[in-house]
Formats: sequence, C-alpha cells, structure tokens
Amino acid sequence: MSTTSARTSYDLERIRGDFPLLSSTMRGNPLVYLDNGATALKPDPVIDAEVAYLRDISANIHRGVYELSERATVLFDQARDKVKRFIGAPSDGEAVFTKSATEATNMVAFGWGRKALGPGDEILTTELEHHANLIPWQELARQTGAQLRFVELGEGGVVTAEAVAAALTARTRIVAITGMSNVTGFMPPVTEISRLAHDRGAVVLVDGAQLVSHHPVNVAELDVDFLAFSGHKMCGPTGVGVLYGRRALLDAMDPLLYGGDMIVRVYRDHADYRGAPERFETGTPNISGVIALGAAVDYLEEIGMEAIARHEEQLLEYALGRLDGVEGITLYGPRGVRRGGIVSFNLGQVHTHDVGSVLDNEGIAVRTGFHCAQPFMRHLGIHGTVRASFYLYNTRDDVDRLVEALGRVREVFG
Amino acid sequence: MSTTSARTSYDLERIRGDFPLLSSTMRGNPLVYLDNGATALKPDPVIDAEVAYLRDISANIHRGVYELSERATVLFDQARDKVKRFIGAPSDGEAVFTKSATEATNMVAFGWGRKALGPGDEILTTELEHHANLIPWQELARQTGAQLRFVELGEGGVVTAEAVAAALTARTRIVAITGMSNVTGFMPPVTEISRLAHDRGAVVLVDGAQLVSHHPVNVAELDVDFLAFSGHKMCGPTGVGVLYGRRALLDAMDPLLYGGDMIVRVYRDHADYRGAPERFETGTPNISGVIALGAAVDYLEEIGMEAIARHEEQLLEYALGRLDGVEGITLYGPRGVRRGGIVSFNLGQVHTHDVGSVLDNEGIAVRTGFHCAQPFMRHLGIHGTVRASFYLYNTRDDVDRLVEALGRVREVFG
Amino acid sequence: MNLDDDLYREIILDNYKSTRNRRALESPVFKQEGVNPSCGDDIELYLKSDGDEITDASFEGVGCSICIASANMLCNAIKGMHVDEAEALVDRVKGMLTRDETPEFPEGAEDLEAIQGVAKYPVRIKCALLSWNTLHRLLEEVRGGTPAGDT
Amino acid sequence: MNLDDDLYREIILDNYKSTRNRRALESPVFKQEGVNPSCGDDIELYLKSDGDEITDASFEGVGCSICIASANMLCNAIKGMHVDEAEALVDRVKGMLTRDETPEFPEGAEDLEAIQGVAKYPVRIKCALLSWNTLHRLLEEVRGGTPAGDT
Ligand SMILES: Cc1ncc(COP(=O)(O)O)c(C=O)c1O
Ligand SMILES: Cc1ncc(COP(=O)(O)O)c(C=O)c1O
Repeated sequence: MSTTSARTSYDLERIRGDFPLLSSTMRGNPLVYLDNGATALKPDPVIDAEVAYLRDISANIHRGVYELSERATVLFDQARDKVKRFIGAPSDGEAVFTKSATEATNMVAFGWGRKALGPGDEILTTELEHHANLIPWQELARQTGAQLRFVELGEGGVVTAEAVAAALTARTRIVAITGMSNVTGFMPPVTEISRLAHDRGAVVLVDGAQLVSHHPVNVAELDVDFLAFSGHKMCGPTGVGVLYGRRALLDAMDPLLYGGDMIVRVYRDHADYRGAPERFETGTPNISGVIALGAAVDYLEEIGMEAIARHEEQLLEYALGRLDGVEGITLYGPRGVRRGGIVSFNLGQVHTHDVGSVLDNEGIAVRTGFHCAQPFMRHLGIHGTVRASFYLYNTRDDVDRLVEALGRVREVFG
Repeated sequence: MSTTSARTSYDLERIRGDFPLLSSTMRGNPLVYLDNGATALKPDPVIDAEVAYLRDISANIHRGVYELSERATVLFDQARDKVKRFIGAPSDGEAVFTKSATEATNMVAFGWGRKALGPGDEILTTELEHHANLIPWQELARQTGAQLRFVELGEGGVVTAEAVAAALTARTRIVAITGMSNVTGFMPPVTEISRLAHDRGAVVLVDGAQLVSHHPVNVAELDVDFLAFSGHKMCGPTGVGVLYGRRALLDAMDPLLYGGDMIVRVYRDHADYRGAPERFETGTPNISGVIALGAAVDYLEEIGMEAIARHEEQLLEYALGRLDGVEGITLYGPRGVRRGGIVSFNLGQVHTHDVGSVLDNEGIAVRTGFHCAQPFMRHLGIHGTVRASFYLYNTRDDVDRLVEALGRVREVFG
Repeated sequence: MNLDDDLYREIILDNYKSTRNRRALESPVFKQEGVNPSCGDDIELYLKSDGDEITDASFEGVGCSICIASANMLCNAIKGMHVDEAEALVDRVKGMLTRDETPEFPEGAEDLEAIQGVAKYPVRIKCALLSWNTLHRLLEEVRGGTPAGDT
Repeated sequence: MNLDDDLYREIILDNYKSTRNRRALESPVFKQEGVNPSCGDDIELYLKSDGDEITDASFEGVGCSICIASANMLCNAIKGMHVDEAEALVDRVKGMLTRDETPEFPEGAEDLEAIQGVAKYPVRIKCALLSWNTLHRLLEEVRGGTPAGDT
C-alpha cells in the first residue's frame, strides 16, 4: 500500500492503526472509507474515553457532592476548555454543547433571531448551504416577516466577497454561511465576509460542520459571531455538537429548551435564568459524548490541524487528477480555489445510488444523493452526486481503489 | 453481604456483576450508589453496544447505501422498535428520539402548545414537578397568554384523582404531570387522571423520567397522549431521551429544530416536512446512544420490570423502617401509598451538602439539594433534602451502610 | 454476496432501461406521487381503470435502477388486473422484500422474482417498494371512484 | 483523603456555627446577593465603608458549612481593610482554591488557611468562593461610591 506520502508530516500508517475500522472489510473487501463528510471514524482514544466514563464514572454532572459526580463534572468542564482552545475562542466567547451542528444553528435562528428580527429585516445566506443552515432561516423568516436572501453563486458554486458585498444591505441582520461546502469542499472567504457584514452591522454565523473537522479554525481571526459544528465529524462521538458564540450575544439570547440546571431560582409561575453556557444546556447532557469529544480534540491537536489540512489538500489534488481521467465523469466544484478534501461527481447517466451500491460491493464507502443540499443540486441542475470525502487517514491507495471501482460501475451499467 | 433477598426474583449477585462500578471504591470505601434518581449505572451489555457501534460501524444512518451505514440504520431502527415495545406503544403511537427527557417535554410544550393554546386556555400541572416539566409550561403560558394552574397537593405531596378533577376546567387543554416524583417517589394515579382529563377534552403528558426506569409502563393502559423519558436513568447512555406520542398529535406538531432528514423537498424559500418520527429528528442523532438504549431495554426486559419494581419496593420498605430509627431525621413523602424507591430526608439542621460530603467520604453516593424541584421544596418549606434512590442492583446492605454513615454525620456536626 | 445476482440481475437492468411504461397518461386518470425523502427518488404513477379493472398503467420520474425497474415491472404486471388482484400483488411484493417470503407470482408478473435479491440490501428495499407503496395508495382512490387527475 | 483534615476542620466548623457576622446591616450600606444556582446556596453580603476603608461587614442567607464558614471568615478578615487590600485578599483566596497556591494571609485572616483543603473537593470550591465572588462585585460598587442599599 502506498500509504506514506512524502509530504504528509505525520506517520499515516501509525495513525491508521488508531482506527479499528480501517483494518476491517466491507462486503468481503478491505474497507475504503470515503464518507467522512457524513461522519468520521473514531480512533481508539475517543472510544476509550467514552468507555472510561460509562464503566468507571457513570455519574451525572453538577449535581452530586460525591467523588464520581465530581470526576464527571471536572472532565465535562475540561472538555469545554479543550473545545474553546481548539477553535481559538477569545475570553469574551463561550462554547455551548448541543446535540449536533443542526441544533446549534437552530439555537441561533430562534434564540437570537426571534428577538432580533422583524418584518423587512434580511437574512443573507447562500444556495450552497446544508439544510441545517437553511431551513431554520426559512422558518425564522416565516415567523418574523424577515426576508431570506441569497448571495449570487459564481462558477462551480463559488461565493466571493464581492458577491456578498453586493447582496448586503442596510437591512441585513445576519449572514449565515457555510465555512466549507459539504458537496464541493469550497471554502468561502469567511474573514472578508465577516468584515463586510460587520461593517453593515450584521452578525455572522458560520456553519463549521465541515470546516472545523478538516482545517485549523480560529474564531477570533475569522472574527465570526457564531460558529456551529458537530463532534461526530471530527472523530468524536455522535450526539454532541457545539455552538460557539460571543458571550454578549449568547447572554441576550433565549434558550430553545427550558428545564433544570439553567435556572437561578424557580417559582410556581416564573423562573430566573442563568447566563451562557448553562442557559442553553438544560437537562442531563450527553456527558460521555462531551468527554469523548474532548478526547477527539486532544487527538486531532496532537497530529495538528495544519498537517491534516495539508494531507487532505494533497489527496484532493491527486484524486482530482485521477478522476479527471475517468471516462464519462462529470466533476463538480470550482478549480484553483481553496477547497477541502471533498469531490462530488456523476458517472454518465448512472443514478448515484447505483454507483454507490457498486462501490459498496467493492468495499468502498461513499455518499450518494443530494447531501442535504437540495437547493444547490437544483442550482447545478442535477438530482444528486456521488461524493468522496477524505480525512486524515485516507491514502492515495484509497483513491486508486475508488477509480478502479468506477470501472466496475461502467461494466454493470454499460 | 446480605445481597440476596428472599423476595427478589432475580439473582441480585449476578446482576451486580454486570455493573463494573459496583465493584469499585469511592474515597477508599466500597461504593454504595444511591443516586439512581439522577442517573443509573451502566451494565456491560450497554457499554458493549456503545463500543460495538463506535469500533465496528461508526457510520451515519439513513444516508449511505454502503454496508456500514446499512448496519447502523438497521440497529437504529431496531432500537426504536424495542423502545416502543418496552412502553407498550400502540400502532397509532410513535417514539421520537430526543437528547433527553427535558427535550421531550419542551417538544410538546412548544411544538404542540404554541399551536394549540391561546389566551385563557389552561395548562394544569403540579408543584411536584421536576423543572423539566414546569419551566417549559411557564414559558409557554407567557408566550401564548395561557394560564398555568396547579393541582392542590395533599399530605406529603400526594396528588389525588379528586384533586385533579377539582382543578380541571373546560379551559384545561393539557395536564402535564409526573409519573413518579423524583423527590419522594410518589406515583400519581395516571390512568385515572388520564380519564378525567380526556373527559374534559384535555391532552395528557406524563413526565416518565423516573417512572419508566423503575416500573412497567404501558402507555396504552395508562392512556396517555405523551410520555417523556430519558435513556440514562434506565441503564442507558447519556444524551438520549424519548418522546412517545400519539401519531395524530405528533403529525400535527411543529418541530423544535429544522434541518436535514426531516424534509421531503427543499426549495430556496421553503421546504415540505415529513411526518413523525423523522420531522422531529433532524441532524445526525446520537446513533451510538440510541443503539445502546436499545441494549438497555433488552437488559431490563430480560430481568423484568415487574421484578425490578418489586425489588425496589421491598428495599424502600426496609429503608423507611431503618431510617425511621435514625435520631434527628425528618423523612419526606407520603406513607402507605404507591411509591417508587426514593427516600428524601434531612438530618437535623445539617445542610444537605454537608450530609452528602460526609456520606461521600464513606463511599456512599446520594443526591443533595433541591433536586430540580424548587417549587416543591418551597411547598415543604425547606431548601433541600438528602435523597437516596434505589435501583435493581441495590441491596439491604447498601441501606445499612447508609444508616451507619448517618451516624458519622452526627459525629462531625454534633 | 454477489452484486450481479442480488441487485443488478439482467432482468432488472432490462426493466430499468425499458422506456415502455415511462410516460404520462392522459386525463381522466388516477395518479399519485411517491417520494423517498431520504434519497430523493420521486415518481408519479398513472393508472386508468374500467370499473375495477386496471386498463393501463405508467409512470414518470427519477430514481435509481432498482426503483425504476420495480416501477416498470409493476406497470407491466398490473395491466388487466382487477384492483383486488393488484392489491394482493402489492402484498406479495412486500412479503418478499420485508417478510422473507418467496411468493408465487401470477403469469406476466414473473419478472418480479428478480427483485428478491434486494432484500439483502436493507437500505435499497425502499427503492424497490416506492412504486408499490404508491400503488397501494392509488388503489384506494380507484376504489373510491373518481380520478383525481381529472380536476 | 481525610474529611476532618480537609473539609471539616475545627476552625471551619467554629466559623460555621458562629453567629457573630450573621445579620443585616442598616442603611446606608453596600449589599449584594450571591447565588450558586446549582446547589441553591444564597447569601446576602453587607458592607459599610468610610471612603475606601471597610468599616463593617456581615451576611445573611443559607448555605452549607463551607459556604457559611467562608463568608464568616471573610467578614472577620476584611473589617478595617482598604478596598484594595480586600481585593487582593479575594485574589489570594481564589489562588489558593483554584490555582493551587499557598498564600500568606494577613493578620486577622489566618483562619482562611483552613479552607485550603476544600481545593481537594472540586465541586465544593464554589461553596467556599461564593462570598468572595460576591465581595469582588461589591467592591466595585464601593469604589463607585453610593451604596445601592440606600435606595
Ligand atoms: C422527574 C424527572 N423529570 C425530568 C427529568 C429530566 O431528565 P433529563 O435530565 O434526562 O432531561 C428528571 C431527571 O433529573 C426527573 O427526575
Ligand atoms: C455543512 C454541514 N452543515 C451541517 C451539517 C449537519 O450536521 P449534524 O447532522 O451533525 O447536525 C452537516 C452534516 O451533515 C454539514 O455537512
């Protein structure tokens, strides 16, 4: 296996050893996992952290004065600190644990938006968005009478600062934009967009579900007001996400959920609420998940997000080169711009699911369909794509296996 | 250890062997875990199910055509079937996975309540409620102009069918009531309350966070419209809860969150939504958590909820007898009525946290404070209680250790 | 498992490529849309009837080979059937795909055996069933009487 | 770990039982409420000053022994201090409980050493700190000038 690339700064073979699934098979063939855009595989340290809590602690947080509860609380709080450090959260920023990136965008849409928006106000977004960063805004617009507007997309689904500038108006209250497209890997120029938006007095939310797992992110440098992302896409467990936000904005927001642990005092007919993050974390949280997310952050940091991004960049380049040579292929997404390690394509008229099934039978896991991005599919004039998405453990060999298997698709579907 | 009780129908010693924490120590003493009201310990089969997903599957559900995703999807769907069977869900009922019981009550309050309630309508609840089944209704009342009303509590915090009947009016639209108090273990007569409420045309939501983990529950027999509960209190993992609801009510509800997987079609400015359960499960769910909850259901069912309830009942009786003899103790909660395995008490004027810390040092985990039930504390005229709550694995020996340690409290605080 | 035996048998691919039933039928006609939200497959099923006898059937839409092949077989199979026979056929196909049954198919519907292999791929079952679930709903309308396509 | 050495040393229990500083002070007075939402501890801290010198301090409320003992020591310690000295003391107590420091306490404040053991019980640290965090906010008011308790 050509698993070692001269330009990957970490020991790819060793890293692969951390992921139990990478030595397994699928439908009788060695697994090639290229569906990292949907979710990442979990390395041993993350699995171990989850088990350590379940086996050796098990207790609830914040509520008990006994040692087990104390240990749970300490680990939980440490995980928050790790996450904040990982995204470069400034001291006036806070990280709220959610169940997913989806919950995080919704928290802002409804907790912030219902208070901040009125008829005639504008929400600016793009047709590139994952449904998680689109439908909440549609619904908010419906509820408040605000208007949902879209940045004009360039060739291959590019969003430029100029296009954002042209779409911003005096009524724009928020710019809700992806940090990295889950269909093409395209990465909008977030820092410039933030500056433009802030100049207009608008708030910026970045959907970082793809960005944060694959690239170094510093919210202070990006100068964003909110950042939403998911643990499971960054080698963490399922059921935990993060909403980063500026404390002043968070403290002024309504929560989506009401209950225990978010309160200062409760009377029969009303209650006083705490500030962030507690106000947004009512109910017993996903304690094992949060702790394991902390372990995922440790794991990624030890390898280094710079190194991971570089590795994926090289793999993408290699993949684009090889796929360009596949007969009958249509590749989507822009060339020659910053892109994360995602390729979307179609093979002639073969339905994406059929491509997916043939690849599955060769041991190759890809994602097929509309990728929770129907407006973007409509923009491209297609029903779906086959998507291969890379992560720190993928190799050139994986790409070769993919290309080879696409030959099988042509055999079956002629 | 006197771990075998003549009247416990399962092998207590063997069951205890399934829970790794039960053979551990706390502050140097063998652990006595009496904080089951906050969360339950996890048995090996549940931990194993969680690990099996993380190690051997890792994939996202519903989205991939490849084998790993297929396996995840099948296990996820099976877990839903198990949960529905566990609570006796009829064919016109559905189970929605949430992140917690708290999210489940909020889903109903806002998804159902915002549409169903108007000024002058009434929400009927009790002062027994956990904040998770109180604050959402306060907030809903504030938003809709509906009125929050309380059933008159009897001696020891009892809720009788008569008191409910007296509080119901023609304007009552929902009765939101606990199935089992997390402070006293008291179990309101839910079946009768449902009948009374339905006669008045009101909907019934039961907060089953305590009830479902400790007693056999059949929603068809109880005739409730909604039931909210948490996985972590029934030997399952953290970060997963359930909202059971009648399908007709669910299908008419708005979701709390909007995003992927809940949609039929998405356009730029609007989207068509699916029915239950998908409409309420947008975003990548807690896949490992749901699967492990399925394993928890299997585990509990194999032992039998009847047997567990009977075991706890005996333990409660024994504990009440022993605690009655403790000098300076005040025990809360009604006697001679149906109660789950929970005892709340105070020891003279000693602050509950101080009691908790002394017990902690003896290896005994109890919960102290207001138990997310401030209105009930106010009703009792106290600031908090010390709470010991039992589960299937607790023993008479645990009770003896507790009573003994209370002696230490008196030594320290004289 | 062998892909060619299970999923992509020649009969399936032939039915997938067939254009015979891929068209709209003119009013008055019973029609019903079927969508698989999770994969985006979306078909429109058309049905003409003379009383309780199905006189013509066709479909339009997008879907994977399994979805389209299944819909094409469906149209071939039900033409000329009584609505009750068609309903029984729906149940047989479902039995084969979800209850592990090996049904006998009536004359003219034998092709349907070819989709039995789909049962080995749980996430593809819904592809094969889309048209059949749609037919089930449509048959209720046919029994009801007036074609909705009329309005 | 030994409970008697760490958490419940005699000095702590004595301070807990002491009623000396447990009372309201009359207007004009600086006062501030402090609440630990997760455990319900809730105190009201009172402070009188003559310019920048703290002339009297007291508290009321409910809390566990650690919380109350700490508040009592606080009142004993800051009487007669300049607000800057009091602020420095807040920092020293926090350093001891959250940054593993072993500070030297000024005369009259030596009792505070007794709460060092609380640092071994992370969830009780907030009990010990409640009054100090409250004092921190109150000192800002004192520097501001007008007692809020006046209104
Ligand atoms: C009666 C009751 N209701 C609701 C809850 C809330 O459960 P969760 O924290 O899992 O949302 C609890 C648990 O603390 C409870 O005891
Ligand atoms: C760009 C983007 N945003 C949001 C999401 C939603 O993430 P989750 O399903 O974890 O809520 C995803 C993942 O599918 C994504 O790729």
